[in-house]
Amino acid sequence: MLHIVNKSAAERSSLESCLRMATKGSAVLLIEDAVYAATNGNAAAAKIQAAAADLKIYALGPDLAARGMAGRVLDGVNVVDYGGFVDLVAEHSNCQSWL
Amino acid sequence: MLHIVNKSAAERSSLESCLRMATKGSAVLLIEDAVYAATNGNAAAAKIQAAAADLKIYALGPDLAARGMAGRVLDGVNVVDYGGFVDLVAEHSNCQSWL
Amino acid sequence: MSDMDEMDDGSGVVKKFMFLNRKAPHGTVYALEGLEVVLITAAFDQDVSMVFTDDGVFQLMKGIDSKGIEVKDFSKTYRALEGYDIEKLYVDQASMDARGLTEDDLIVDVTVLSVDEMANLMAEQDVVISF
Amino acid sequence: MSDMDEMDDGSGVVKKFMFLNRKAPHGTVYALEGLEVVLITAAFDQDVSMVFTDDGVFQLMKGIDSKGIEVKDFSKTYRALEGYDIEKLYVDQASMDARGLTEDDLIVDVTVLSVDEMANLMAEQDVVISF
Amino acid sequence: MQFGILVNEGPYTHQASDTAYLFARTAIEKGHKVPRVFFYHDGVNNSTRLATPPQDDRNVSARWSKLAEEHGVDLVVCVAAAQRRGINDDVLAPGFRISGLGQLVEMGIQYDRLVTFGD
Amino acid sequence: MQFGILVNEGPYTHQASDTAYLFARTAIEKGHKVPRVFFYHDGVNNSTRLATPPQDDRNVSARWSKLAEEHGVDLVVCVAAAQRRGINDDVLAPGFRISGLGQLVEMGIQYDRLVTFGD
Repeated sequence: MLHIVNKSAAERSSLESCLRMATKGSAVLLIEDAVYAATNGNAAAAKIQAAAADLKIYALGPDLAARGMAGRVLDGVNVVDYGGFVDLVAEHSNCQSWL
Repeated sequence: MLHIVNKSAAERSSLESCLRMATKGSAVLLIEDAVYAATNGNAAAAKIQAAAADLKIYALGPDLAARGMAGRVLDGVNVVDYGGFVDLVAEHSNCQSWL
Repeated sequence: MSDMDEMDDGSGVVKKFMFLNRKAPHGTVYALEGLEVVLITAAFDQDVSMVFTDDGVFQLMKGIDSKGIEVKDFSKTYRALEGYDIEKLYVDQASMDARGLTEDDLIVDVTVLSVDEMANLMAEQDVVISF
Repeated sequence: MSDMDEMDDGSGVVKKFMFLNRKAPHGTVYALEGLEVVLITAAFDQDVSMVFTDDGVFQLMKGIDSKGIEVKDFSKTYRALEGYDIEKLYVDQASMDARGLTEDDLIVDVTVLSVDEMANLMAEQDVVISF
Repeated sequence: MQFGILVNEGPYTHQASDTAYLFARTAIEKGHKVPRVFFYHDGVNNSTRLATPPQDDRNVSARWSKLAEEHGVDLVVCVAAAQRRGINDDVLAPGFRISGLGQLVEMGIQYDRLVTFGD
Repeated sequence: MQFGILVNEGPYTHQASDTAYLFARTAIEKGHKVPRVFFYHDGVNNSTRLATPPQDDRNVSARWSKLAEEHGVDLVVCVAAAQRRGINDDVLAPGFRISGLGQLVEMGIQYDRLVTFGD
């Protein structure tokens, strides 16, 4: 299953809700303001790195760049473009957007 | 100063941001989904009760009733109606909505 | 809602639809407009589950009185779901606990699930729509 | 923006306006539309402070490249604020720390304030508008 | 006392416009003045006369119009925000007018309080 | 593969509609099909032809219309949500049509994936 999160973990609890319900081996894609959680020095970084042990974590590159964050991505987070986003949806049998 | 918070503390960080910046003696009014924080058993109740030592905490009664929460209000929280909301704005020299 | 009784897309396919309700009522319209989608989906004879988690559990509170905010109370609609053959209602135990709620506080009978049970239920769905 | 140079409501009153920026750029429009209000307020010769706290500090990041999301990059507008006599720019130390940011990461010169300093600054304003 | 009100969200999706309306109506009932309400961001969507909500629901723009008519409240819609979102003079409900952000700043300068409602 | 897309937010205030558009366009470029996009909640506000955003900004409804024209994407606006928010046939941009929620459910039944974009 693919989980999609689009809000900053500093502003909303949706990342936390997502990580609580994502089963081992599933994928989490961070888009829009959610990409901040996948950057060095962010308060949510430890949460993401702990989650990366059991989940595949992705972040949308164009959203990172639009926020000046392209050079700060955490180790273990896979950066994808919109094509990669489409591939992730296609590769997983279902998806959930944590709005 | 009057601080107004309108989002659930379980969903957003705005209550926390507000409490961090509210100076001693100022007032905090919880409206809309923010009223849940002022109810018994809610995870944010301890935060509200701790804050009530230094701040005056208010909750909008019609919003509590609309959520089935009228009978669950924490001790130390003052319930006001829309008239009381208007009075609070009038009584304080300025206000800030933590959107 | 008799116009919904016989909807059919002609394919005969039955998929598992989960509606994940995570928002409190009244602060936003998602709870109300979400109910509209659930009712229509059931009219298509799909396998519908409604899940309430995070602040979504507040949608099912007893004793809602929305006259003071001059907005319609739609909470009784949850009681009518059974009449549309929507019988799979689940709430998240942890979300109930974090809000000091028990099943007695809710307007309908529900099945309470652990996080692991919720997660597994979600993973086996064909379509998940979240409000 | 020369049409804004001579705005005047006729009263001669100068009030303290604080614009409190709490939202990240691009995910929502508040940062962009908030800038429009700040510029107009300065044109009325009011005493304007801009404060960046919580995710609002991200508005001032260097190196923003929004071509990939096909949205306008407005971050250079912050550099132009000085030209409109908007010189009181404050950021919240704790918000910077929680995001691993230092002043070197920001596109403009700012004054870094502690929580207590921010709180006192806010309390002395006539008008606070938050985006 | 004179209150200025800023509404940053549209009708129905968020409670903000409802709360702002009830605040304004109550303030007027208590003898205060609400000379102007300013609609910014998605708040401009409150101003359309084309909305036809279900009969058992409130009509958000119509009750703003009624407040304007009965109490002389000036309902101002931000022109820049309106243009982005498809609100123009052809679709405005009674009592609304489109103008610039200076009208918002004036509320802050001239009135005793400015209260914001939004998401 | 066939993707259905659900857009729950209006243009400009939230990035959701932009992300949905870029996702849809990219999916089509990669050879997938996007037979229909459904606009619900404030998402119905994407469908107005009256928006005139600044020239240096994107025109959200116009580029949805272009996608519909070039690739046959069916842009469906929820009738109940549209009525609440003042969207009707008179203001629809090219390629959009107003219909019921059944069109959303059909996407879930008939397509391989349903992806939601919102606030």
